[in-house]
Amino acid sequence: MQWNSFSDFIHMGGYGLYVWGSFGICALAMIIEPLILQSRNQKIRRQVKRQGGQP
Amino acid sequence: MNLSVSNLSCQRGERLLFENISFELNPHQWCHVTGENGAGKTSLLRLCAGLTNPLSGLIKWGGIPLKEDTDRFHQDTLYLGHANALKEELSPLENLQLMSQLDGSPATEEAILTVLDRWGLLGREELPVRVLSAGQRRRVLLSRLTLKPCPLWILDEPFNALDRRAIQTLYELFNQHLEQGGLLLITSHQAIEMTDGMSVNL
Amino acid sequence: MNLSVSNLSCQRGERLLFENISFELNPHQWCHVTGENGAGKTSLLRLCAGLTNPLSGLIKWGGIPLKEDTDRFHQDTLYLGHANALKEELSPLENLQLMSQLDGSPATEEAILTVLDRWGLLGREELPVRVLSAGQRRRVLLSRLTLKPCPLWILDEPFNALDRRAIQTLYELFNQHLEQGGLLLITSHQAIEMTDGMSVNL
Amino acid sequence: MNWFKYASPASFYPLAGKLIPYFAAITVVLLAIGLWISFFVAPTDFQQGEGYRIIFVHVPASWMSMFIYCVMAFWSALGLIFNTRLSGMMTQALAPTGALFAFLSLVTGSLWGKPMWGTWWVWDARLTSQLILFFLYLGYLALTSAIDDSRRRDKAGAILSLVGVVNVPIIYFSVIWWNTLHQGASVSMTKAPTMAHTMLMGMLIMALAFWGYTIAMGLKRVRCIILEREMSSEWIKKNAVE
Amino acid sequence: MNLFTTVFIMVRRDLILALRHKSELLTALFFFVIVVNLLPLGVGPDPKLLSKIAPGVLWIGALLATLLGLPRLFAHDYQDGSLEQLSLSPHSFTLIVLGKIMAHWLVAGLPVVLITPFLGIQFNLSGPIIAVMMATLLLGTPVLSLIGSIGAALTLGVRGGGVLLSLLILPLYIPVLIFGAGAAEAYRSGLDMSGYFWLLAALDILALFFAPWVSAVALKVALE
Amino acid sequence: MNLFTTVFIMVRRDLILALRHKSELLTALFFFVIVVNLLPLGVGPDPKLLSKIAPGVLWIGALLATLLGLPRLFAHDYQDGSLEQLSLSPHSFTLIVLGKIMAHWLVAGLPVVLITPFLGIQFNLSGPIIAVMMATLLLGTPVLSLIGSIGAALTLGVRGGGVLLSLLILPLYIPVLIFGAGAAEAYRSGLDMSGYFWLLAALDILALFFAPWVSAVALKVALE
Ligand code: HEM
Ligand SMILES: Nc1ncnc2c1ncn2[C@@H]1O[C@H](COP(=O)(O)OP(=O)(O)OP(=O)(O)O)[C@@H](O)[C@H]1O
Ligand SMILES: Nc1ncnc2c1ncn2[C@@H]1O[C@H](COP(=O)(O)OP(=O)(O)OP(=O)(O)O)[C@@H](O)[C@H]1O
Ligand SMILES: [Mg+2]
Ligand SMILES: [Mg+2]
Repeated sequence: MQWNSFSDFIHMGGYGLYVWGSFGICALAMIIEPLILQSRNQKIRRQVKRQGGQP
Repeated sequence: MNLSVSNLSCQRGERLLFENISFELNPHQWCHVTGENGAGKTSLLRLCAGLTNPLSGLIKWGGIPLKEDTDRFHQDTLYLGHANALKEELSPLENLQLMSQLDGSPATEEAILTVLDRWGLLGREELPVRVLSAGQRRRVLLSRLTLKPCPLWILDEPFNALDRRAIQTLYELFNQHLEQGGLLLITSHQAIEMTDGMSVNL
Repeated sequence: MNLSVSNLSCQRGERLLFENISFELNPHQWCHVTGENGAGKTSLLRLCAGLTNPLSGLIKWGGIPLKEDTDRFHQDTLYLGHANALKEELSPLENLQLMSQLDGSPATEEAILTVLDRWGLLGREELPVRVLSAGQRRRVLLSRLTLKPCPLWILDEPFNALDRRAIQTLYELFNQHLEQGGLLLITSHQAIEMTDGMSVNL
Repeated sequence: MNWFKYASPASFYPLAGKLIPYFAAITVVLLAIGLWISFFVAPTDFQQGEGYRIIFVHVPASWMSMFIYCVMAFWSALGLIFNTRLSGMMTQALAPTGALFAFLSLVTGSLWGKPMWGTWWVWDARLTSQLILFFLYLGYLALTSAIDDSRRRDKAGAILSLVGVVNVPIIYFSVIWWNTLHQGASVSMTKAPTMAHTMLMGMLIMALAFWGYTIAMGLKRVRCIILEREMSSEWIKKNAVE
Repeated sequence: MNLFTTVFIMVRRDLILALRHKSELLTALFFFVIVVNLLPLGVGPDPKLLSKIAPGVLWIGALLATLLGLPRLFAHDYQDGSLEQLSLSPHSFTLIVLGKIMAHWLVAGLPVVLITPFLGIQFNLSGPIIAVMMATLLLGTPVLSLIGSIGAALTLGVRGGGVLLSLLILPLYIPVLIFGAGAAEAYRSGLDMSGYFWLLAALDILALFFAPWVSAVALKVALE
Repeated sequence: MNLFTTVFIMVRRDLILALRHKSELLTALFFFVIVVNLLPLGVGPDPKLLSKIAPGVLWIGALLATLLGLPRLFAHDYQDGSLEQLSLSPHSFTLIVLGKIMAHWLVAGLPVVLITPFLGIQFNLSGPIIAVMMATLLLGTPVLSLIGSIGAALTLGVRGGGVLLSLLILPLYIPVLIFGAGAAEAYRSGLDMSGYFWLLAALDILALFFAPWVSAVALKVALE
């Protein structure tokens, strides 16, 4: 374990912005993509129900 | 308001298509322009719609030469030609919405749906025009007859590609329009099953 | 050689246009495909011309399924659709010259001029197609009927935009073609004034 | 086992539905382990300090972006040869995720480059070819989204991705030659000198996590596509939307 | 008819048409991006060289991206007969044309302005120069669309129109290019660059007043 | 049907169409000339700089000139129904497509090769480099037309086709650009450049065998 404190962890030896930026954007992408897919799925399901009568 | 055409001549390229055509069209009247293929019917209609300029002669709408009050004339006429003027990527509904706005008489969605229903296009109102059949496109175009209220209709072969039922619908519209004091200038190679028309032969 | 269609179904987008259509067309026979606008006539003709693939069913020409001997089938058929397939910038003469070469039966200039004469286009053979009238373009297209000798004609609304005289010429060609053992598959919203045809209603 | 049975959307749809939770679970577990290694096990690099930790997302994302393109080409070939409908849907289901990884590779790479090289971007061979790969993805996405007839979309997409995959190696090598000839770039990518064991481990685990993620997303998206396309067919009306 | 209504209806109509497939908006942009990115592949990766020629290249890219969409500006409407119908509409035809031009700029010009920072970074341009580039592009691209519309109208329905159009229009674009790239150059040399901005603004106003009207006249001729 | 007859008939047909208005042939050329000439206006008149970047810029110009004509390659025939008729012709469709591609190269690619010496002189390139440029362009431009035809076929009838086409095709053009511009650069640095020629020739052969066939398949899909 190389971190003495939490702020050390955030600071990342001066590279905080870049490291957290990278991990952050990856995390963001990997959260948003499933959400978009989920809403697409729900939309299409509603459509199927509407036109198919009973699900 | 009447349309009067006097001594009209038209030249395309080197060819003189017709000379000294004169006629007058009054409210409640319709006129059938006849002639062989290439006689100049389309050319005459485009002249009357103000799209091209004649070699000589004068066209007046309500007594005023066309070029002198184009705004009112455009308000008062509807010209439908050989081309459908539909956007292939838009649905019939969207096409008619945009067109009615540009025609200066925005129509509500219900109004348009009612018209589309009359033309048997309900259920197709959301499809892109690109996938419609030749006759269905023509029907979309003809829907404009109902959506733009105006006295003078100039129609170039409106029956093309239409089936029996659509032609019937069109006749109903014609009769209604004439009764209400409209004028109708039309070309068609098929006989027109209406009475009391005048005819101009090129 | 005969054209046999068995259990043909066609789907466009989400819509099933027709199901289990079967018919057989033999030499000297003609068949009128009828139906409302959007019934699927054009779609059926395109299937029979080998332009699209059916959802299910089989089309055979001379007993052989279309896809198995496309070369011979293309040699044996002429399909004329809604579109004119003319190059706007070329003259009727040039258009027909190029087309006859691509059809595999190059025609001489005289041969083409004779045909154009028959269609009343003499004097227009050097104009670019762009300036021709709607009916004249259609006439140029129909000239191919005489220039490509082949047994199966598939014609989608050939009467569109034609005047009386041109329609008469077309009937003459039809009769001649059928007498010589040809086959004719045709759609038209106008009644066809020939006897002994079969008809397929969609 | 009859593989062709699953080539039909109707039988693949429920199978995909069953598989998704497993892959999702695997992804979450591996991500947790991978992140733990990246931040708490892997030591500080003596040259790059803590900045190098970007490698744990950058490299897996780069790998995935290249790999997914190959998988897409594989499905495309399958689709063109056997004429199965599922193949086209699989290709289209994978493409957005592939594009996303290509994008992430570019962004994390630039975020790495700024502290290391002092610039967001250099015209290095690897960076350039990655950018081109991203363009290829965009081309695929643009083409498929512009065609709305599904049969045509499948075939056009398949042709494009195969043409692309033939070109990817050509592009890759041409870019390398281009870059070595000119010798213009002042910096070249510093290969991590001796890749420490733990670092490799962390990268591999993160890569596996991305794998799981890709499969889960692919399956999820393919289910959406199947539903959209077969909306009016009988089997969907009967049982798909419980 | 109200002035703004007409323009608004047309802008809306053309945007709807352009956005029918979202890819269309993005592709105009990506053409710009790709063309600009081709340059290093052609001339080599030397960063000094690249950052020197970057402003000029960005401007040429913007020129070409605008140009690429121009043939479509009126051609589709002409072919399917819509343009004829537009000319028969009771709305002023000049305003209709203006609406079409504005829609073209929104689809082809504006995205180019907005993406510039990213390309600037690729070419190692400094922040202030990027800002100057964006400002000049924002002022200059409307002129490109406006002048371009005249060319598009003149070549309508003429065979080979697309290429002929480039031939007519590119020479007219040269002043915009010179002022636009000149501003960035002036900034780099520490010279005063406000002159360039005024010139671009003057071109904007001039083009806004005349281009739609000239285009409308040319279109009426094409329709005869 | 005979292989050469088919190709010959198609090449002849498309050339007749292209030459109907002589301007069309000239404009493709002039687009190239103008784009290349815009560069000095954008990046400034420094002759050293210009002659350094000239080969790359000439190549990019050639790329764009080829690209400009591509949307028209099949689009006109598609719209007026001719393409449908061509696919129904008893001639081999792949050969018909090959004929169209060759005609495109004759109109768009060949003139670019032939005008290169004049542009080279403008940029102060030496005789031998100009010769190298011409040789690589002669080898490379057919590849551009061939690969481009695939893109043209795929985007046929698709909305926004023209720009979409650029997006699909420009990345695929990159190897040609690199080898082509690379050869001139190698010559200048005194390196061996035969490798580049072989690579271009290999691309030529590869594309000649596959591109017409792939395009024909894509066209059949588009026609369905
Ligand atoms: C936009 C910028 C960048 C892109 C597109 C990019 C792309 C890639 C790709 C595609 C790989 C995988 C290659 C392979 O495994 O063969 C990779 C690996 C790697 N990248 Fe980057 N990179 C970028 C920036 C950087 C920067 C700035 C650094 C470090 C200073 C870096 C360091 C590495 C390292 C160390 C590897 C692993 C090498 C290996 O596994 O052999 N990259 N990058
Ligand atoms: N993607 C699609 N989704 C739904 N319906 C479609 C789709 N594509 C085509 N159609 C429908 O298929 C039919 C095509 O018919 P086709 O062109 O064969 O008609 P037709 O009988 O020739 O009509 P006409 O007499 O008007 O020429 C139309 O009704 C059209 O609405
Ligand atoms: N530049 C030109 N040179 C010579 N003749 C021309 C030129 N432009 C047009 N024409 C002729 O003018 C006529 C145009 O006729 P128009 O389109 O008005 O005919 P139409 O009566 O509508 O025919 P259709 O019934 O076929 O629609 C055609 O005969 C055409 O050949
Ligand atoms: Mg007419
Ligand atoms: Mg039909």
